[in-house]
Amino acid sequence: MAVVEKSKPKIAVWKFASCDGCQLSLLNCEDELLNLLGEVEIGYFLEASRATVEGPYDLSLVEGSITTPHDAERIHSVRRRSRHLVTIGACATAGGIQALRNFQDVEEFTSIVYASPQYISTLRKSTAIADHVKVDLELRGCPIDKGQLLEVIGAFLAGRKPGIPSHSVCLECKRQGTVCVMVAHGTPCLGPVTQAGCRALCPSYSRGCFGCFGPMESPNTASLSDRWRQLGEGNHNLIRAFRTFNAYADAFRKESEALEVLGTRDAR
Amino acid sequence: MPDKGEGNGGSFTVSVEALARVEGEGGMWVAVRDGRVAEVKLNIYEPPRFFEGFMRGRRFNEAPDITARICGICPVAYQMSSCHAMEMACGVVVDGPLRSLRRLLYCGEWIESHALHVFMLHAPDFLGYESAIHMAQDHPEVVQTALKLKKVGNDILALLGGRAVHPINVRVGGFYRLPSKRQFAALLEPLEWARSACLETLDLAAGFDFPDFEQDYEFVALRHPDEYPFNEGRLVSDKGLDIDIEDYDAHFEEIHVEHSNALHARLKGRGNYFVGPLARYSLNFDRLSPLAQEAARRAGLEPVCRNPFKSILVRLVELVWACDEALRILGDVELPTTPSVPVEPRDGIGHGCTEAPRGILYHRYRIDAEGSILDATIIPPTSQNQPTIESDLARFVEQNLTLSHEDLTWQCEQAIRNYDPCISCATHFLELELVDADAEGD
Amino acid sequence: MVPHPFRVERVQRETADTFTLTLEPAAAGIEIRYRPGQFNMLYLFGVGEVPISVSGDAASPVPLLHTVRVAGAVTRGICELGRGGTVGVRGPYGTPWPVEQAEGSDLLVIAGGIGLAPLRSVVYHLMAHREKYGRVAILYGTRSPDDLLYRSEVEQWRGRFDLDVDVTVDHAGLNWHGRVGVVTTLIQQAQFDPDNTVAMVCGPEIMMRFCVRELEDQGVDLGDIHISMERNMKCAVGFCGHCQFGPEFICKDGPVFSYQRIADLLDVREV
Amino acid sequence: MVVVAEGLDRLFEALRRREFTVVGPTVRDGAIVYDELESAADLPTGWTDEQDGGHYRLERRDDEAVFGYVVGPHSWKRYLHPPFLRLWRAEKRDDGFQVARDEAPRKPYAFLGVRSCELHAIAIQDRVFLEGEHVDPIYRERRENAFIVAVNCGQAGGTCFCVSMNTGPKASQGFDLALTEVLEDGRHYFVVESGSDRGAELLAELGGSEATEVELTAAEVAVKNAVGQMGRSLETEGLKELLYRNYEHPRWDQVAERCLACTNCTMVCPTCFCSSVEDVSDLDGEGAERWRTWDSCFSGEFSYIHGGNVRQTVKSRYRQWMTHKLATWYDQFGSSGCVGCGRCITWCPVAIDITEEAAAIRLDDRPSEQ
Ligand SMILES: Cc1cc2nc3c(=O)[nH]c(=O)nc-3n(C[C@H](O)[C@H](O)[C@H](O)COP(=O)(O)OP(=O)(O)OC[C@H]3O[C@@H](n4cnc5c(N)ncnc54)[C@H](O)[C@@H]3O)c2cc1C
Ligand code: SF4
Ligand code: SF4
Ligand code: SF4
Repeated sequence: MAVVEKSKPKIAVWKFASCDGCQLSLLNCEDELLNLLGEVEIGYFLEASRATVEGPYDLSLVEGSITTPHDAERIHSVRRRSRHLVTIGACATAGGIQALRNFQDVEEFTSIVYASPQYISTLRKSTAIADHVKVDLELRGCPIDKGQLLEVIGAFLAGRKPGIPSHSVCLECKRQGTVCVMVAHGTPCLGPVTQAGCRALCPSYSRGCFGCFGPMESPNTASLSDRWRQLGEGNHNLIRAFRTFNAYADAFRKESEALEVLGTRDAR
Repeated sequence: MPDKGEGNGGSFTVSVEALARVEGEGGMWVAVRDGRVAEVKLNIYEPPRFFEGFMRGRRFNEAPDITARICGICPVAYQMSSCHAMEMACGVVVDGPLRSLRRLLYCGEWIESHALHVFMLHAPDFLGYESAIHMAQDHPEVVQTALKLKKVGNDILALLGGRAVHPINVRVGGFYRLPSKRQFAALLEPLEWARSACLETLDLAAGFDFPDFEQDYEFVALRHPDEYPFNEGRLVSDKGLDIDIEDYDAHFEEIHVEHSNALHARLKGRGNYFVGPLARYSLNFDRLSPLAQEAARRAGLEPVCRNPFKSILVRLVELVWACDEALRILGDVELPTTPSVPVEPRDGIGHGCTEAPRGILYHRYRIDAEGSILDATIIPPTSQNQPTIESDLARFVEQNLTLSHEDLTWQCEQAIRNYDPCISCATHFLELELVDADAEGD
Repeated sequence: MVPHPFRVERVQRETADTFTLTLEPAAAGIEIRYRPGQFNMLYLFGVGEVPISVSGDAASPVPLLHTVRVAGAVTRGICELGRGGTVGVRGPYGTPWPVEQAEGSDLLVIAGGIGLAPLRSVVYHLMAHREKYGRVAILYGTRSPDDLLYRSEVEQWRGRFDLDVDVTVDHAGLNWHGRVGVVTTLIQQAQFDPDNTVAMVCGPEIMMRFCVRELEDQGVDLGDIHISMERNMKCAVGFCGHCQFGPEFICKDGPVFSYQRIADLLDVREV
Repeated sequence: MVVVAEGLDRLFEALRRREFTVVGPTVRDGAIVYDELESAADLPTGWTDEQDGGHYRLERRDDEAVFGYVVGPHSWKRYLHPPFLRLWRAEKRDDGFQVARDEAPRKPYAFLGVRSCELHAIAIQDRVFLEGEHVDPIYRERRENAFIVAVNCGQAGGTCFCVSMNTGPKASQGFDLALTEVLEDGRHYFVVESGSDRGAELLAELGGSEATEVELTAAEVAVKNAVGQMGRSLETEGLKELLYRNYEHPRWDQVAERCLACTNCTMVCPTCFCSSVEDVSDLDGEGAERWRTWDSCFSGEFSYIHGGNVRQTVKSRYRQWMTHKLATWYDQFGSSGCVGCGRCITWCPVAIDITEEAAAIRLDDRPSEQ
């Protein structure tokens, strides 16, 4: 058999509206970064390099949400140049915290526009990448977990299916032996409806999960809302809980809208 | 040489569409006409994210988590400024060991952020590489040190904050849970290594070629009676400013310019000013630990440094100091008995100003008795430096018209990177123009 | 429970997405003796492990034959290995087809699509012991002519006077001159004595359900109908729990079950 | 034998001398959990727990009872069938790959404070991992070497129903030592019984005295009290058949409206044994590992086969779980899969109660049409 020098897969990292934290997670893989650079070629990663290599790219990691007409165009060109496209983080998979604007009444928002001249053009809504182009895999989290990022890249290199589970935070929480903050402390927690991936971080710091990995595969948000109410949380607290970093993820959005319909009676 | 004017009389532009090795998205554009710089734009097209807008109506204790998302590079700075502001609004002071642990957390962020910038974003400019990735081929050991150093910072963040990016363990009033003594002790050895690695690197970096570029900036930073500033102090400058942070508004203003999605900040009636490591260092040299002072001198730095290209040295001095400070805190911290102090909301206004790695980060909130945020103002360091960056560019280009276009472009980029600008931070503000709904979608 | 490395000696393309691999143990002393209908766990280095039935002749366990259809990452990787590649193998697992109990009876071997793979061992067995069985019919259906497995081999079987071989496709192409229709129609035409027949059925669950209904209509006892089930499987030895089907573990109580044993469960959705 | 409270220190010493890693109850994060212990001082002396559906609170007792609580969120399966386990690592070779098992020798465990229901749970997992055609070597190694110090329950919790399941509150077998704690008339002592030769040998080192009639009676009374305090009960008569004929009962839809499919009940259950394997690879492709992790029938991926999940609805997942515990388990392993410890009730965030669900179906028995 002829030995063919396999060329290294080209990786690109793209940024849309975001905080840079998810792409920083790649640079935060301190122990693995040099190994990784031995296996892949960084084709485009502006945060790290001024050199760029022409596409097409084998794997594009896309951070950030679409908020401007220009970006709505740009994402198509990124898609065209990418064999595989993986979105990284809550902004790219659900519109991010900036999707809170999506709930604002347009009139209301325009009314707080300053008197100074406007030079910004922005879309009414902050939307997920998948609302614009086909996405091969969504990596959740605000920010993503670097272990999961490495798993995705490693699986891509090995040609396997990445082990990115879609079950709840609870499963990870219990595997680790963390004491349930909701049952044992009465602390409201979104863990049961939130997708795992963070190693159940917040409960391990005695804090309720606030849902930064977005909804799990079969989120029963209504049942959890009932439970929070029993713990003394008013509807408006619940609405805020579902409206943070994944406010526009389907299940969370629907729950917050349903709660809004219920009214914002406060049990506090 | 291509499209470059012949000598002084030429007209040309230097532009970079997308700046690399900075956080966020921006470009630059310098127009030279007849040998004079006619126009400079630091074009920040990073889309705005309207944080101040949707902070309204949120609860006061959500501010640390939400504002952290303005920036993935310096989330702790946002968490600290917002916590301090909220605590001031609620009339609570977090003191003693909890305060020390906050400083420790901040050390972690400084170490991580400075290590990233010094080694991976800035050093390649001095050594002539496109990136740390390219540099790694010839100098793997430098990149290894960089990564190891970054990791020391991130380990502090991960232990005390839960994770490096957007820590989850910071709350108004303190922390959610405290690590154990044993876990803290595990940080000692790596920090000692980090401190000596920074010292060595400083000696090395002192030998870099620095353009001759001393500028007469107005430096603005916090100043504390006995500490190198992190969380607290008065706002001072070398041109006579000396105010309480509550008076920020009376002295500073933000304006909106056409070419940028970020606001520009100015000192009222005086204009541009400079925040960040150079300012902090030059205004607080006497507050550095003896080891850091000594290291600065050895690297040939005076107690005041006005050459922004030397900010790489100043960052290294701050790295030495941050390791020193972290070790000091770990050496004598008594674990607090509770991870936080209770904070009850009340009707009020709070200000917070802390030293992010890139300079002062100011937050102001008005909250009601229920703890709802009525309004929020957040002024990050990069907005404050933007006018200064532009004036640096103008002067730098004027001084270097003889360089090849390619070199000039690269050095202009470097002049911007001197500031370690964080563009994501700079574009968070309130104004919003909605384009026609029909233009939405694809 | 650790996979043994086996070398790929040959890859035979069966259809566009299905391949038969011939595997030899990489080290001496490893031999996997199995019975028709059992399966192995095939491991692709660094990618994953999947259950695959043995499709060879149980009487000569070396080399080992597996027919694999590309479904996802692991099966694709295995099919792409090529000659000289390595797969990990552990097994055999599961229950076999009841070829011994069926001696003396008529035999219906009914396969749909890839379902012929685990039944090919049965065909080998009964060809070797043809005298022990009554009438034997092999009924095979696929979606299209392109999906037929082991084409030339099936032709050979067809050529034997002691086997009734009947093939049908759901959708015929231009070059297809055989039967068109679902496999159940073949049952109606097959020759067998309902009171003394053992049926072995393998294919998609829905196809098996229809076949069973037809066989029942023809008077075959439910206890004489055997089917092979598929469920998610991680360990293949009853530890991981994934393959539970009511009280049954598909990996150790199955995959081959007498229909009677699981009939009730098959009627319930999402067991 | 009767051993005074200080005898616990000697118990630790004796176990330490035999090179055991002692695992037992301790207070952490507002609950009594199992962890490696240094000394008797780590035990939850003076603490108790208050339990109900979806509710657990650690409370101070007004005495110094060491084992005056019920069971917490942890169970011994954490040690016998750990939540994360590397099964092996393989390295690429020219001629394929080579697999190496992890065979690091480890110190055996001594489990201190094992309740009767938990002994039954361990026996149930023994049937899964040791008594079938295949034996799990990892479980066997941990299990066979473990030294078990049982504790008889002197009080029952709000979600306990071991009496219904015939699994407690008194330990009858499967232990090396069994203690009954007595606090009475200003005295604090343990009545200790040995259940094995090595137990008897160790007991001799604890410096106890022969138990008097009075002491034995006091211990008996303590356990009897627990019998009367069961917070829950479950009618087991014909339960298996009941569930088998009610696969299509509307109650499953009702419980699915509340169930979060969060997996907590399966994680805390001392008999639930399901696991997944994860194959991981090094970035450079030279090495690969297989890990085994706890998994749950409540997750969608659990039942994935090409083309979709077999159990799409939460209804089918809850039904799978409960039917497994209370019905199919009998056919698989010859006993109930539930020991009545009540953990799944306490730790269900929305307080779904297996006893209540079973009772509801019994009350409205609706055999599905065949
Ligand atoms: C007893 C038995 C015998 C089988 N015999 C054969 C055979 O002879 N030839 C053949 O081509 N296929 C056979 N299959 C099906 C084969 O196991 C699946 O196609 C394969 O697992 C798909 O894996 P994948 O990673 O390529 O695909 P993906 O769809 O990416 O699957 C991901 C994972 O899901 C699980 N999974 C998916 N589909 C199945 C399935 N049908 N059964 C069990 N687990 C699944 C596996 O764990 C797999 O790794 C058999 C299945 C069973 C249970
Ligand atoms: S526990 Fe929840 S909020 Fe906390 S890090 Fe994990 S997913 Fe995010
Ligand atoms: S099913 Fe519930 S009560 Fe029964 S053993 Fe499991 S956790 Fe305990
Ligand atoms: S029964 Fe309770 S603990 Fe179990 S999955 Fe449903 S909600 Fe979670």
